[in-house]
Amino acid sequence: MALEYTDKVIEHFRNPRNVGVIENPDGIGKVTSPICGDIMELYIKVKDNIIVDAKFQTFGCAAAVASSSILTEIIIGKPVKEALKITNKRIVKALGGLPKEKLHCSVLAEDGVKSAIEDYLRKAKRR
Amino acid sequence: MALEYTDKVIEHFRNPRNVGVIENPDGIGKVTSPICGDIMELYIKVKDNIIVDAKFQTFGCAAAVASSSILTEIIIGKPVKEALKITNKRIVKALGGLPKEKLHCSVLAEDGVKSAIEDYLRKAKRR
Amino acid sequence: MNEKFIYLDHNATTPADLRVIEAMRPYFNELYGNPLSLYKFASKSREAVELAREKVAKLLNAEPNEIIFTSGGTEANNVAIKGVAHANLTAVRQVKKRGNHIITSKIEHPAVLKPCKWLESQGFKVTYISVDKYGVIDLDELRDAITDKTILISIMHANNEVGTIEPIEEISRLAKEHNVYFHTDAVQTVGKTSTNVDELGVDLLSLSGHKFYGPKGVGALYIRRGTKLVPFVHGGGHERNLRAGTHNVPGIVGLGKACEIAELEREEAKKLKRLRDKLYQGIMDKIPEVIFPGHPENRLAGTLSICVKYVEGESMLINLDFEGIAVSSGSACASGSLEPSHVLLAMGIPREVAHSSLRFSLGRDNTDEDIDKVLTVFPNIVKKLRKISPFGKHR
Amino acid sequence: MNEKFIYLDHNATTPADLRVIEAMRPYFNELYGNPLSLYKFASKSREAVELAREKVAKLLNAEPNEIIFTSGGTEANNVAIKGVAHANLTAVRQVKKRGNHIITSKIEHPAVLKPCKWLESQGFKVTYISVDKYGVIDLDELRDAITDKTILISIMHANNEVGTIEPIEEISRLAKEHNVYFHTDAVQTVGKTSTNVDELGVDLLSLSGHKFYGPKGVGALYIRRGTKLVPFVHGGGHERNLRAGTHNVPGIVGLGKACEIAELEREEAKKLKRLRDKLYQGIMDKIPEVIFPGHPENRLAGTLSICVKYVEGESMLINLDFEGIAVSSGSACASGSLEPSHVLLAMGIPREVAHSSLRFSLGRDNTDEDIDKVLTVFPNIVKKLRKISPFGKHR
Ligand SMILES: Cc1ncc(COP(=O)(O)O)c(C=O)c1O
Ligand SMILES: Cc1ncc(COP(=O)(O)O)c(C=O)c1O
Ligand code: FES
Ligand code: FES
Repeated sequence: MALEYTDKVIEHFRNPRNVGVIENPDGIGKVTSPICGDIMELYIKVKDNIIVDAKFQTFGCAAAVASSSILTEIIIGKPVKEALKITNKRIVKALGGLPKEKLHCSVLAEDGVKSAIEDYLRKAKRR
Repeated sequence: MALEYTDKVIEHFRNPRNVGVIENPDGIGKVTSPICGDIMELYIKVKDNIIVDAKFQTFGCAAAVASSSILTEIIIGKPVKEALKITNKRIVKALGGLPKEKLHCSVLAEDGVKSAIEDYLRKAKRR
Repeated sequence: MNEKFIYLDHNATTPADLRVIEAMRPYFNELYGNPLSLYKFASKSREAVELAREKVAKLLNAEPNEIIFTSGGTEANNVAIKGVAHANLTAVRQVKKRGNHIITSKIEHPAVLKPCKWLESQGFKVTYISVDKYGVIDLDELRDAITDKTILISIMHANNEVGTIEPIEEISRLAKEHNVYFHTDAVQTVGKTSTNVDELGVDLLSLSGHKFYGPKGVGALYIRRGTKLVPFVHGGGHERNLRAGTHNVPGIVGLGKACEIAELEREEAKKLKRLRDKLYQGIMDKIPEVIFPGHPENRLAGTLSICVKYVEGESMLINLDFEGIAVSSGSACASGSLEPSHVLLAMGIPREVAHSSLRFSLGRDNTDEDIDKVLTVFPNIVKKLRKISPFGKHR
Repeated sequence: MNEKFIYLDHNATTPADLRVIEAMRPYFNELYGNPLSLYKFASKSREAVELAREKVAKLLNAEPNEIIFTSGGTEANNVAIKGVAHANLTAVRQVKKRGNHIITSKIEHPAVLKPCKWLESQGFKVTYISVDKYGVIDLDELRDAITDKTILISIMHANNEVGTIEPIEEISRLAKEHNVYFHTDAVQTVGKTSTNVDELGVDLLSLSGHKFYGPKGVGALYIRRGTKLVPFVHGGGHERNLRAGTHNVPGIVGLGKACEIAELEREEAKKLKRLRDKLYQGIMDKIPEVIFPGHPENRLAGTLSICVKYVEGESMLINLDFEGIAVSSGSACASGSLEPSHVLLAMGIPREVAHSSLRFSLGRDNTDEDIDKVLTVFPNIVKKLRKISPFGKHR
């Protein structure tokens, strides 16, 4: 079925925030959607348990890019613990909705932040 | 399927010749089409083995009426023996053709003349 | 044919309303996008299709997602009947009930009878219910026919030849009692009379655009939410995977418009009934030995079926044609067929009388003058033809 | 979107030619008769349908009575494939050969694959032949797949996604040797390249109006004289009993006109090829790491399929859309589907690369300026998207 994206999705897709790579990140999430095979990489920088920077690279559809972009906006400035609670529903809401067939793309972003924080926690433990 | 009648068919259908009944005929043919159940009645008057008059009544489609009408034109003035040889092909030809689905209607006319002549011959014998 | 052409065959097909044509126009070569394409240009086509779906739904008092578009009434019937039947063969979960028995009637359109016959050849069992002399389904026979194996009842809303309206509400009660799907071929009623799917109580309902001033080549099937059927035309994922093929966008838009217009013209049936009754009265008065098949009350407003004893139908049709009057003998689909109407025979009319049938079906464009003209020329035509008839002399 | 809109998705659908619309016009509400009705008014509709049939036949070098009209390419495929298959189940005399085995390819349109899948669920066996890296059918595999039970081979004439033209003549020789019917889905070639049924040697050929400037919602099936198949849409006796339903007269007339115009515009392919090659060259020159699926020579003139590594297809599509350029990623029917194109996968293209695909399909209305515009904006779009891509950094 053809898709209807909200203006917000399109806006974030066309002007994605925080694209790129962080050198020496505190956590990296690399996730693949089990549904479509698309890929997201999320880099985070953490200071005093607060996410102070986040950057992403996504190979995926417009919904995936927009989800990634808005996710970085949501998590920057948030305590790690809170960021861990972010669900794809939250992302969908922030985007003003996603077509049914595209809900999994927001799950990719949820998985991305979880994976990045887990990586951060693992590394933090080791230190 | 819808039907295409020749002008000749239509002309004979709209202005059928020799419609009616002959009082005290020399032969009567009453036939029913085995295909569609329609009915033709043909009356003939014979003098010196020549058909001098013929009249018909037909309950049937336009093709049947036109076949009946042209048949009477063909047989009037013909020797009985010759009239007996008239086939539906001859009638179809005289009408300039008939749609495939309507060939049986000309057979009704052929059957009509055969039946009328047989009736005449039967009666003639008895006399 | 210099005089006004009088079209009295609206049950065969209708002209598209000018508003319908106007609504379709942009979708041929301006907004021509494929509704399923992803770019913005195509979403205009998609929106047009969805708006049309809403309009169809509104006329039926259904939800838009209960409507799928087809290429006409025939295909809608095929989708419904074969779709329910095959859902029983295929691994479809939650099929209402499994079985191989279908019930329909003896007076259905070929677009229902032929799919049923085909299913018989594929191992399904089909019962064909009788009708009374008015063409009304025998409800007792129907009740008795329902078995544990019955999965579908398909009974038409109104008959195309004689106009009789069937007791759909009663049938739907029976269907519900026995947990059987109920489909109605409403091709002759949609846009002409009320077809509220909840009042009718049907699970599936077929309609066709060209029968009510919409375009030819487009129709729709109402599928009550939850009704399980498998696709008939297989291909891309159009129409909820139930009917594949690139959308006929102009046609669909035209169908939607026709539905919208039908709601505006609800009063029209009154006019049709008045004209039809005038025609009926005139024929009664002027032509002896005519019978009028069809229910005297529960009947489509514009339909008048007659049998003119001793005269064959086609003969009358052709003579009327020469007067510029278009009518049909039986149904258009059966034209050229040699068999007398299966509908009239099922109503107990003798073969030779059934051969004498003619159908007048009135529409939006007909006037009092049209009826007057028919009443002037038709009695003479009958008189002339009866002279040719071998039965004629017996009167 | 103030600038000129650039439509480069002609394989999805085309605008109806103005001459087509003009030809259709009278049949909506002037000559609206049902072609099967008996009065003179209706014979004008009938003649229009038959004239259209002649035009379709002419384009294919077939006889008019070898053409039946359908509601589109999808239905034509369903009629052909299920019609031949079911002729083997039903009591049809003189079926060429009895059996339950069908051969098709891995790159067919869903309108062929889905009917085949459905037949599998009904007990038929289907073999899906592989293609090489250009998308060309493996003739050896096809030869080996034919058994005593094979009743039908269905291989498309040209693929809608990559444009590769299949070796139809060779396949038809194989089919003839083994006394098997051969159907080709020519929806993407009719009106664009030669589709002479005798040169192709096919028994059945599907086409669809809206792919070559005809109307949506109408198509046709060529059925070589003597080919035995049973009806698919059951109902009245329209179209030689093979396809029931009131004729879509305006649509059929439009299809006929589109065929006539296609013959006039035979030179057009040259223009399309030139523009397509220009686009190809420009992308080659300006964008690194692009691959071009499809046969380099034997390909539809207007089709250019590309995979832009590291960038997902829909992303490019939406960005091009914002520049007023309409293209597709894969096929319209599959849009929104999450699976990468089955065609590209069958050609051996890795999943992630297949996810990077875009299809440009050119048509009559495209100009050099259109291509220039694409070549101006597209490289920047790719650059921008590659920045977002996690694969991008690896270069
Ligand atoms: C009752 C009924 N059902 C079905 C149909 C078939 O509709 P269509 O010709 O649009 O396929 C018709 C008319 O032909 C009809 O009158
Ligand atoms: C190769 C091919 N076959 C069949 C079809 C289906 O045609 P239609 O959408 O007209 O039913 C299409 C286009 O959608 C196609 O490209
Ligand atoms: S479809 Fe893969 S991320 Fe959206
Ligand atoms: S159809 Fe019966 S005589 Fe022509």
